[in-house]
Amino acid sequence: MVHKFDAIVVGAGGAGLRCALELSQHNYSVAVLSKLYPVRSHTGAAQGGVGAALGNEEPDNPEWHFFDTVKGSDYLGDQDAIEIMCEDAVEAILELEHFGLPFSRTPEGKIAQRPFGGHTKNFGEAPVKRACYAADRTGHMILHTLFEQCVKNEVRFFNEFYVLDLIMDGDICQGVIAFDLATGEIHVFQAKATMLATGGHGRAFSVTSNAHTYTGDGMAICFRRGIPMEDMEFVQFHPTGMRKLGILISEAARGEGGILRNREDLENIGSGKDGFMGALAPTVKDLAPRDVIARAMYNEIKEGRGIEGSGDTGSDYLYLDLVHLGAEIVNERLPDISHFARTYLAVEPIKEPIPVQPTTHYAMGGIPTDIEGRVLWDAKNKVVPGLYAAGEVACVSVHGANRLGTNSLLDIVVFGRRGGKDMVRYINEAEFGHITGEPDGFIRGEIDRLQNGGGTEKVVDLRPEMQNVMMVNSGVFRSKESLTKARDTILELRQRYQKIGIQDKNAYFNTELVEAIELGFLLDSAWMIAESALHRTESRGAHSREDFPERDDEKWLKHTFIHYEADSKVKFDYKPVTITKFKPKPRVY
Amino acid sequence: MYKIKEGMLAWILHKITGIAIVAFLIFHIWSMSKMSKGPEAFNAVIETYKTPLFRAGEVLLLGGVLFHALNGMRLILGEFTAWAMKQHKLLVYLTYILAGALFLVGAWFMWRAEG
Amino acid sequence: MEVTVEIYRYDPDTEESRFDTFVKEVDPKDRVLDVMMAIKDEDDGTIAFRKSCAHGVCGSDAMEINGLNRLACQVLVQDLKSKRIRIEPIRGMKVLRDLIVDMDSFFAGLEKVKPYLIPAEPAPATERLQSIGDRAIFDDTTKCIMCGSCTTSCPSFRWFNQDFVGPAAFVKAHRFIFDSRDGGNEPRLEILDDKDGLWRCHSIFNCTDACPREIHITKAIGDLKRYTVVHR
Amino acid sequence: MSSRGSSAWLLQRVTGALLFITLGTHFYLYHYFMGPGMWGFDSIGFGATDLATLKAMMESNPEMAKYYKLAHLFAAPLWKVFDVTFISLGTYHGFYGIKAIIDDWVTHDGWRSVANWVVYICGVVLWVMGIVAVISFNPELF
Repeated sequence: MVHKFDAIVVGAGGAGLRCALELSQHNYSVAVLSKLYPVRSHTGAAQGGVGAALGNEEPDNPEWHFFDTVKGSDYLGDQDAIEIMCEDAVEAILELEHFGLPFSRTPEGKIAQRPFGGHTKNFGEAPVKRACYAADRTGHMILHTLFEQCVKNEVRFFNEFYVLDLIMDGDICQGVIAFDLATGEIHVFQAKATMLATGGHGRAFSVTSNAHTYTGDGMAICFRRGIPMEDMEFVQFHPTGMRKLGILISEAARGEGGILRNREDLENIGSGKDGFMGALAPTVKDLAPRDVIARAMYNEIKEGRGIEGSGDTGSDYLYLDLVHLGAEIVNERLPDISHFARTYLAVEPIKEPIPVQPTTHYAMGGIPTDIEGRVLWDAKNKVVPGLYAAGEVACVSVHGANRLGTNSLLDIVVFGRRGGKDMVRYINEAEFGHITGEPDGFIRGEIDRLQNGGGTEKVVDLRPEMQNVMMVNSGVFRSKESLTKARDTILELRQRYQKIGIQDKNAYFNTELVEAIELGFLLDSAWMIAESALHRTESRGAHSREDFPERDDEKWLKHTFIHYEADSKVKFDYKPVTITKFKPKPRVY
Repeated sequence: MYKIKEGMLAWILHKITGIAIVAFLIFHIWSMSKMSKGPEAFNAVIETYKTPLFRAGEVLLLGGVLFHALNGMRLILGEFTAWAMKQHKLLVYLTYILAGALFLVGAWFMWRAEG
Repeated sequence: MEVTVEIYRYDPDTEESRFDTFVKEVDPKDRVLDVMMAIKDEDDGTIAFRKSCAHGVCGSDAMEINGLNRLACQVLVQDLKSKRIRIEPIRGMKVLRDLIVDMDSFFAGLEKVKPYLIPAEPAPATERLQSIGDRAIFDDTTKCIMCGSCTTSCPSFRWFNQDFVGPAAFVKAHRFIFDSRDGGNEPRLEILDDKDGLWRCHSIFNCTDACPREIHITKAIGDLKRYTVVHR
Repeated sequence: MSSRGSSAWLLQRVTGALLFITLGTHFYLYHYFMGPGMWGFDSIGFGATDLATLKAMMESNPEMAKYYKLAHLFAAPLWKVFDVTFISLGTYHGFYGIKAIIDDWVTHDGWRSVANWVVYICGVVLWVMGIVAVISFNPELF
């Protein structure tokens, strides 16, 4: 089946819906394709808040936000993009409020704000209340509010349509190929402009806060089509995942005063006294950026100060202590995470500390775009006409080497909106192209191979192997040795993937087939992560090389672009970091 | 089969007792209109009211009416106060207990009264 | 511990349904979703069900577990207090395959109540002000994740009539009607006061019990009933 | 207030609450008073006659004792008003309840309206029967 729309949005999370909303305000036909129902998107799992220097609770300033984000990014973020994001932030948040988002309120009735990791006043002086929140369901409320507005504007949704490929006419994107999960049919969607907002690749790792559906689809689709990926080595590990499960305990828990405790600190539980972060980051303590805390936690565990004292970073853990906050704050401002702790760990956070360990959380890298969301062919800013990307799948780059908490939700609303605006401009000028040949031929072949190729390898064997090798060897700490092992294992798994076979032959809701396709995308993402991490011989932000522990601005103050060359072969090129106001400095908190 | 929890069982009983009461209401008004036609008609109807089967039915009806009335009050309370909504399980059990207790007293009284 | 898992199967090609039984060794702290994934991985890859976030915030995996609507990712095996786990699709909506039901009709139903802010006044230059108290009135109903557990647990919907607007849509309506910033109640009350609207709620509390977000849905519906009586 | 569903819902609650009181009174009168009890409402002059006359009549003709009691109540204007109210509340609440059940069970629009009309007509007929019985009862025994 062939469909024709002026614009197509792939993915119905915050970035996709914000973009669709922008497009729907004009007289163009828009379709949103998602492999889920929109409200199932992972934006809904974001908890703590969305950053904007509204200054509702105390004086704040977009320039301070700009500085914090640059510093948080370990100076790898492009400062022109960051400045735009921090300045657009105020308007974007007020707009969300106007759309009906039920923010928590200050006593004066304004949008309430809370402190968050890495956000400070006056260029690093002390923590500042910048995260606008709706209890600990900020992402949920953003997702639902945007969906509601799309419903109001009668946006056309194709739910459970899994986009598997781009339609390229030479250098120009002409739309996408999608697989209808309900019927197993392949659909061709022709469009003048296509927005990819498909999210990250957290499921390439074994412990993750990400949804099962977070499988790096958009990145792999582009990579296979010759579009490079930017800064793939930077994967954020969130300090406080629930032990073993990886389910996120929002940074808001520490924003409200939660403290991390090790084994030597057990008698201080409930006292509100500083924990080990007090000594490591004297100004911001437990509100240091995520990379800093995740590394500190790994070190605590490695040195035997984990709660079990085993030194094993895989199974040992630390405590997040909320006891001193009291029942009122825990129940009213952190209701969801308290509920998680009770349900999954049988821990009552008002009385006991919560066992936590770092969990794979966010992809800083992704499809390279400019500040209008246009996808780039190379490090020299050559645009892919008709193709846009926003949100976690994209790399603008505003997060650089490490994303600050609350900036992901900000990223999706700011750049979803900007992308939408530029798409409107582009649609106005562009004509529909010609689709020649069989644009869906490749995908039909792939699906046929998976379903009827008689392969003997199983998804269930390959997937955990990939996830474990990535977690152990391409996790919080990395080295040449570990990354080589990760890369080689992934390449081997990619070979085995060619021989995969599935049991389910049914056309309707063939979830086994979907999982096999997702695994293929994940393997590509994992490959790019391992190769890029191996390539970058320095430590910066979330990328910590034990063999290169220092940041190396001389050699590495630049973005890496990884290109697909051939099976098991990639090549790199580099793009300089845009530096406007803040010259790189050592990063201390 | 969906599990029948407190509120649902109370709802089913409310409907059954409601139907039973309406059935009796129809009979009752019909017989009453006959009774009012004079002493002979009255005594003829009274005879049927005195049969053991009818009297057993009447006692059962008392149970139905008590439950329906008290459960109805619970529902009204629930629809008008947040407190009753939050305590609905407790109130369902209270309804059973109160209806049961009143039924025992009333049934004894009725049986004795018209013996 | 060893559990016996019975999973509902429906084949859209043959239109036949059955239960498949699996005996699995599980950890009591496993989520039912974990058990189902293990069965899919190890025993039968053809079982179809939806899943995404796996911690109760996306609403993909609502199903009937041992006779009650639950999210499979939110129920631990030990919570069931039973060695027999029976898993069925949520009822009242068309089953498309195995545990997957048609959610399109569910979402279309929600749209009836105009589930979006209809501003009472044009937007000011800054945010609209709303007191902490006004915000608290509808806090509970903002938690809805549209999983469908409530509506499909309600006898008025699943037994009788799928035209019934249903608890999920009432929750959405409540979230906007009691939002001090909203001014679009006329069209919503039209639907709520319809023959298939509020009045077919009989305070059965199945929805409240089924809600994975612990929204007090029956109370919200009570609020709407009183509001509708006063404002119509 | 329109007559869609909201007023009917409210009326069902109001009649329900009033029935709680009127049915209690009815039970007391027609089961306690008609049975062994003599003392209560009549002693403050709500019956058709005074208690002494009633007692004398009952003793003179034991066969007719119950009928006299009934007449004592039924013929009194106050209890006529009460019974008319009670019958109206009861038939409305009861038959509206049946209609609510039909609205749940009968999904076909045509059948639903047929069933509702049957219920409506039955309700009105029964209500008229009851009212006529109460109003027309005038035996002049006393």
